[in-house]
Amino acid sequence: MDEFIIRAMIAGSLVAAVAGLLGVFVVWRRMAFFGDTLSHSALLGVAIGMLLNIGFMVGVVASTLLVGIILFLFQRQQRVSNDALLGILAHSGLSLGLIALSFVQTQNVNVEEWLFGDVLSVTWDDVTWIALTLVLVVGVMAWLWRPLLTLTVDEELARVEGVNAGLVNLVFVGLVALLVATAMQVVGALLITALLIIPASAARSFAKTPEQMALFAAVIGVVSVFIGITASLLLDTPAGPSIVFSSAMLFFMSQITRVLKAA
Amino acid sequence: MDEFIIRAMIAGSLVAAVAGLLGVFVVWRRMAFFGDTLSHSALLGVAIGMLLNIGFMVGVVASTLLVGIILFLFQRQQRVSNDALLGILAHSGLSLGLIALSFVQTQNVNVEEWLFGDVLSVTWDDVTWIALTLVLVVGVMAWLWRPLLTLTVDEELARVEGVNAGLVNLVFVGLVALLVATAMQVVGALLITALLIIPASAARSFAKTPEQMALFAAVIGVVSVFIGITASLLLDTPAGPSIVFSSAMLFFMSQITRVLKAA
Amino acid sequence: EEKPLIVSTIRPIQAIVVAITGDNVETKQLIPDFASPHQYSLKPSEIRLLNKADLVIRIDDHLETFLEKSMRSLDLEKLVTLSTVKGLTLLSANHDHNDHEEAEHDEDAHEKESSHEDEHHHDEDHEQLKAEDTDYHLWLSPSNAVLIAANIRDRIIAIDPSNKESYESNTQQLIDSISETDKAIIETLAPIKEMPFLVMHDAWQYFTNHYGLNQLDSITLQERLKPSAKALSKARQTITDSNVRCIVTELGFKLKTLRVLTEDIDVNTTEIDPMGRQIKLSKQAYPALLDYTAKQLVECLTHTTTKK
Amino acid sequence: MKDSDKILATLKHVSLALEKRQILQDISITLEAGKVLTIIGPNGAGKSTLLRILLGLQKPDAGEVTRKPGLRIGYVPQSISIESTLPLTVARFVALGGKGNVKEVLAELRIAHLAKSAIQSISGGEFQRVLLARAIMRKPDLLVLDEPAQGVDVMGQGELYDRISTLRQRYGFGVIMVSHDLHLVMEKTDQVICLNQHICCHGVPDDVSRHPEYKRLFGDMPDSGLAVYTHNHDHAHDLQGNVVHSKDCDHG
Amino acid sequence: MKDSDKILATLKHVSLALEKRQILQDISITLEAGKVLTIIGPNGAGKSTLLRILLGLQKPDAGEVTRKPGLRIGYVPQSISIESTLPLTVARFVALGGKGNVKEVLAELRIAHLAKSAIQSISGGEFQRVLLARAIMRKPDLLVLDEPAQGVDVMGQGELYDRISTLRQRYGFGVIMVSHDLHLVMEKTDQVICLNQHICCHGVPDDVSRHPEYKRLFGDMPDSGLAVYTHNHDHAHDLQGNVVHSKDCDHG
Ligand SMILES: Nc1ncnc2c1ncn2[C@@H]1O[C@H](COP(=O)(O)OP(=O)(O)OP(=O)(O)O)[C@@H](O)[C@H]1O
Ligand SMILES: Nc1ncnc2c1ncn2[C@@H]1O[C@H](COP(=O)(O)OP(=O)(O)OP(=O)(O)O)[C@@H](O)[C@H]1O
Ligand SMILES: [Mg+2]
Ligand SMILES: [Mg+2]
Ligand SMILES: [Zn+2]
Repeated sequence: MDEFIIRAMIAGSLVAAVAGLLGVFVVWRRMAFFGDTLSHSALLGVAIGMLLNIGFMVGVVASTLLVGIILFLFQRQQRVSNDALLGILAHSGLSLGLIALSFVQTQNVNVEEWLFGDVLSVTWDDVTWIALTLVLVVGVMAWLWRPLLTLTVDEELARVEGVNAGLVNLVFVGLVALLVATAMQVVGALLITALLIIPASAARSFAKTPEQMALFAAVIGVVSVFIGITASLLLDTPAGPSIVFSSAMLFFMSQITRVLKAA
Repeated sequence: MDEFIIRAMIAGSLVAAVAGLLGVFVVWRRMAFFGDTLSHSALLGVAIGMLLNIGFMVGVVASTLLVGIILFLFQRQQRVSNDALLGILAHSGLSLGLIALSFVQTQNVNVEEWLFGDVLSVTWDDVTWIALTLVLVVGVMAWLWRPLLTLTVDEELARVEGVNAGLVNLVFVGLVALLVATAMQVVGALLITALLIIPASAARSFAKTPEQMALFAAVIGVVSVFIGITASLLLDTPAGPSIVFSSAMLFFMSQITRVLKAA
Repeated sequence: EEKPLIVSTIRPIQAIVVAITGDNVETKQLIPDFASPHQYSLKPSEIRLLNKADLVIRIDDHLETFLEKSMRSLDLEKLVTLSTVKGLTLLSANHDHNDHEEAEHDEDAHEKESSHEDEHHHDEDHEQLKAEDTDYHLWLSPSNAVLIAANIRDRIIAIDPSNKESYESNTQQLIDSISETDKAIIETLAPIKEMPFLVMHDAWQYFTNHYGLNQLDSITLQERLKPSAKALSKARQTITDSNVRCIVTELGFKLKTLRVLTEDIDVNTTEIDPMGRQIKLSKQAYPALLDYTAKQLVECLTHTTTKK
Repeated sequence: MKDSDKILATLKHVSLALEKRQILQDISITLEAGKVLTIIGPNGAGKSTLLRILLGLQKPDAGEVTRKPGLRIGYVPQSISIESTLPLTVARFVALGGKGNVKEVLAELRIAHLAKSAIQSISGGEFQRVLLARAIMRKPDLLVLDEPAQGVDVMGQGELYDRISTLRQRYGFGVIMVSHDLHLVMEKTDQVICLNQHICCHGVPDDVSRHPEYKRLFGDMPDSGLAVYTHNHDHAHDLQGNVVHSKDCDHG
Repeated sequence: MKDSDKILATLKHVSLALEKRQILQDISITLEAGKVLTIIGPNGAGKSTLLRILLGLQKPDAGEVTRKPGLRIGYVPQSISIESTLPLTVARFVALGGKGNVKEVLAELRIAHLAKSAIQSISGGEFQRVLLARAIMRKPDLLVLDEPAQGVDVMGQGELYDRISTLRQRYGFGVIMVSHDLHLVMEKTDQVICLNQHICCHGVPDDVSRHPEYKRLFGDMPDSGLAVYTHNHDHAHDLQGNVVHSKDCDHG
């Protein structure tokens, strides 16, 4: 097998597994569009990076953190729901980015680069880098799991029981941002956002516990990566979209299974 | 003043006003990313239209309707929340569209055309077309308002009280889809999605009744359009993003006002 | 024995490569004509093509942005980046047409350069032109094309010395043909040399610069961004004030903006494809691209406007 | 008025299992205009589920549900939660229920002062009254109440049952109600059903409270300090006044 | 144990206004280990808000809230709703409260059979027991209960108050509780506070129930069929046993 396929499978599986782990919380907390929001506002980072001449990456990381912090601050006061907040941040970030870009007099900014990425062109360096980030994410999640779950079930009850809601929320938002920012550059925002929510939603039909749901989500994600890349190999379709589409198929199958089981 | 500015102001205000009207429901029902979902899956429509050689528009309208119907069907069974459902539809539509496009070997398809649109290149024909659609939307909303509001407050109570939940939900989804599909081609998906949610969220801080919130949302939207286009004229910034950004500024100002009022 | 495989990224490069290689080599164009070089995801078959290729020829990693990643795992030996060709005229994307900056690459500079460095280095005596500020539609200058052809010839000979003579004569034919076309174009363009025209997206400055045409400020510099209301207003002002006769746009590109720009103004519009995708691939494809560009311009600038 | 006209809704042999657990088994009930039917039973007995089946919100696995065509229903669910981004006053919330005099109905339930409060900000007991106000304002033919007095203060509870009783006499609507307030319920009710997955016993309150199954379900309540109130009624037990016992009621 | 060690939490002169309406005014209370303090009062009196201030979930406009450092609190809120996409069994929900024997605690509250049910699917009264199970399993120093018996069936109510009483004696935790079940509450409580925006009266149950302000708030309840249960207690009224009346308690 070609080496690039192996790299793609490894990188894809790693991202999918960790996305499953974080994705269940993203779904429970109704933050489905968090990834989209980050990738949209990454454009602002790109523009700022160019304007200030500090390079892409610094700008992207800065804008991602900024979005995370604003989200965290607004979540504390509950007049705006999570999804609307994400929508507002996504669109204001994107539009501000476009405005800033219009002052950067260059032709070579690629707005869509962030969206599509390319899992097939992952390098071994990327794989290492992803693996390291993901080890970090998984490690923090192991520690965060219980308080985060308690918080997700009911925030007030959790706070009374001694969970530091502010800290836990902040760390969680930071982890998702880290995952998205890392994976976005490698596999594209489309793929990472989809892997956050689609496997998690599919897993809901089979899971009886939160841990099961996370595990199933990870498995479904990894399976999607394998199916998608294999399809891409056999049918010569673009890899990223094929992965997303196979996870979507798994989701729809899970829903049909559930309906049949109920009847 | 140039005529194109006048047209942009008229088209923008019309869209903003109606987006305010529908946007409040979009926010209340946690469907903030409905516009994004439609525009993402519009790509699928484009691809299908090209594959079957039936033209863009037919494909886009078809895919929009399809998304509307799937959304409607899934909403009835509550295992997947609205935002996750929208995310899944958006990403599976987009990826399927990309896959389909990879088989269309004809023409340069500009994915971003849908995203960014251009309010400055609106023609008088477009204005007429928008106006007609919007009259239709407003007319239907006048009839739909009360049952839809009842349903939004609590679905079961509404059903017991004789509201035909299925029909009302379907019509509402159809209206939003119609607005988005119409406006997307003229002003771009970015602008229309943003106008759906940002003014509505900003209006929340001042409104005491649902109708007030819709009215304020419409007003804030129209004001954003005027500020944005004026800024584009004076500061040489792109028009669409300027409109979105001014509405975002109004939103953040509304939040600050609220916090100050509370203190 | 298999023929060597040469992959070029976009149509104009492919045109030059085909002219040089004839039938001695298998050639493939990587990015399909329908796709944009800025946004493309490689399919597995295309990555295999890249891996299999003996030579991969591209403009610059700032043009074929999506390629950068795949290139990293590629053998650098077989990668040709045309923007680094010695002696090439490079123009700034952020420019004023009346006093554009030029920058040339010299020997030291691109020896230091490795393909995945973000910045190109220039000697002190040249004005610094940052990579992301460079306009990479560089193939539309005939003199650049000649240098590029020579460079490609050398690289091909390096991998396939056996057909050296054939490559050399093919290249000479191409260069001759380019200079002939060049001369013809200078004559064709002479009557319109001073006539002002506008472009919607600045893809032609290499061409207009080479022939000394009167291209006014482009309306929008960025392919992806919509012009502001101010820019549109100003452009409309410019059209009437400077008596602009023609507006040039890329194929199928921002037609609606164009419509707004030209409504109730007497001005011609024309579509030109800087990639020459509708020109049949042949030994003459590159000169034909130049010729086509010139004819479209002349047509647009000399025709009496059809509008009321 | 014919007898069949008085019948508002019936359930016949209704059964339901959810997630492989039997929730309701072979339930038949008839609701008549002007009558109050109370369902009592332990937690998890299936009382709320029964109401939801009656209302058409849940499909039974077996059995038949009929509602008189055009029946106006006022419903007070056991709990609902309202989206916080929706600016809605109490008065508006009530008005959404249908046509009617909102002010009057709020005043009647002693929550006139809340008319302009945000529906999300009022207290639990206040919300319960608001729900009842919405149900009553609809001038329903049938009132379906799921623990209507939940969280309502002591004064309010008595008042609330009194009011339901008065209104029923005034407008002649039928009432089906779930309640744990035995002492209050028994007084104002025409018929009682003890439910625990199936109907354990039913009849007029006096008879039911003397029934052995009833005692088994609710005990004699000696140490809870609560004596079931027995009112002195003088009407005859004409309507299904016989107390029926079907099966063993000791579940779970 | 010193006296000051027994003090778990205090509120001093706490006031709060929300949306320009006064909700609480000048409230001072002290919670002690091993004692049960019950707050009674009409709907909208500010009882839940007072608990939320005590728990630090709501900031008062004025006044001081102190909690003993490291205080373990078990809390049963008046209502919560749980995201439906979260697969969570009852047992797991309880276990999230902290360390402890989940099985035992579920059995004690007679909901062992629900251990594997989805938390979103159980009935109202069952959910109330689950909340209490979670609070108790934490082995708290202080139990904060907001209408814990809401929707719980008649048998269950008695049991529930009995259990709280027993556990308190066993573990010596303090309890603060809001309840409308006067008859049950009065029996098991050390101290009662009548709240209606401010503290109208407070003291031991017997004294409070004889207090004119109490009667004004809750009436003599002649026609509600409910007599306030007066138990025969023999302990002396040593701890703030005097009944205090401050201001006029007739609000809205
Ligand atoms: N969707 C569901 N899936 C599985 N079990 C369910 C579902 N809904 C209800 N149940 C179970 O059915 C039983 C009956 O529930 P129901 O709400 O009707 O009880 P109830 O009699 O109203 O109790 P309460 O007095 O506590 O309100 C409960 O044990 C509950 O756990
Ligand atoms: N966020 C808020 N904004 C405005 N008013 C509020 C808010 N929260 C509570 N209130 C009001 O404060 C008063 C006290 O509410 P609280 O929930 O404390 O009452 P309660 O004594 O617990 O009543 P119940 O017995 O009905 O539970 C109520 O009248 C309520 O309407
Ligand atoms: Mg119930
Ligand atoms: Mg309360
Ligand atoms: Zn270009």
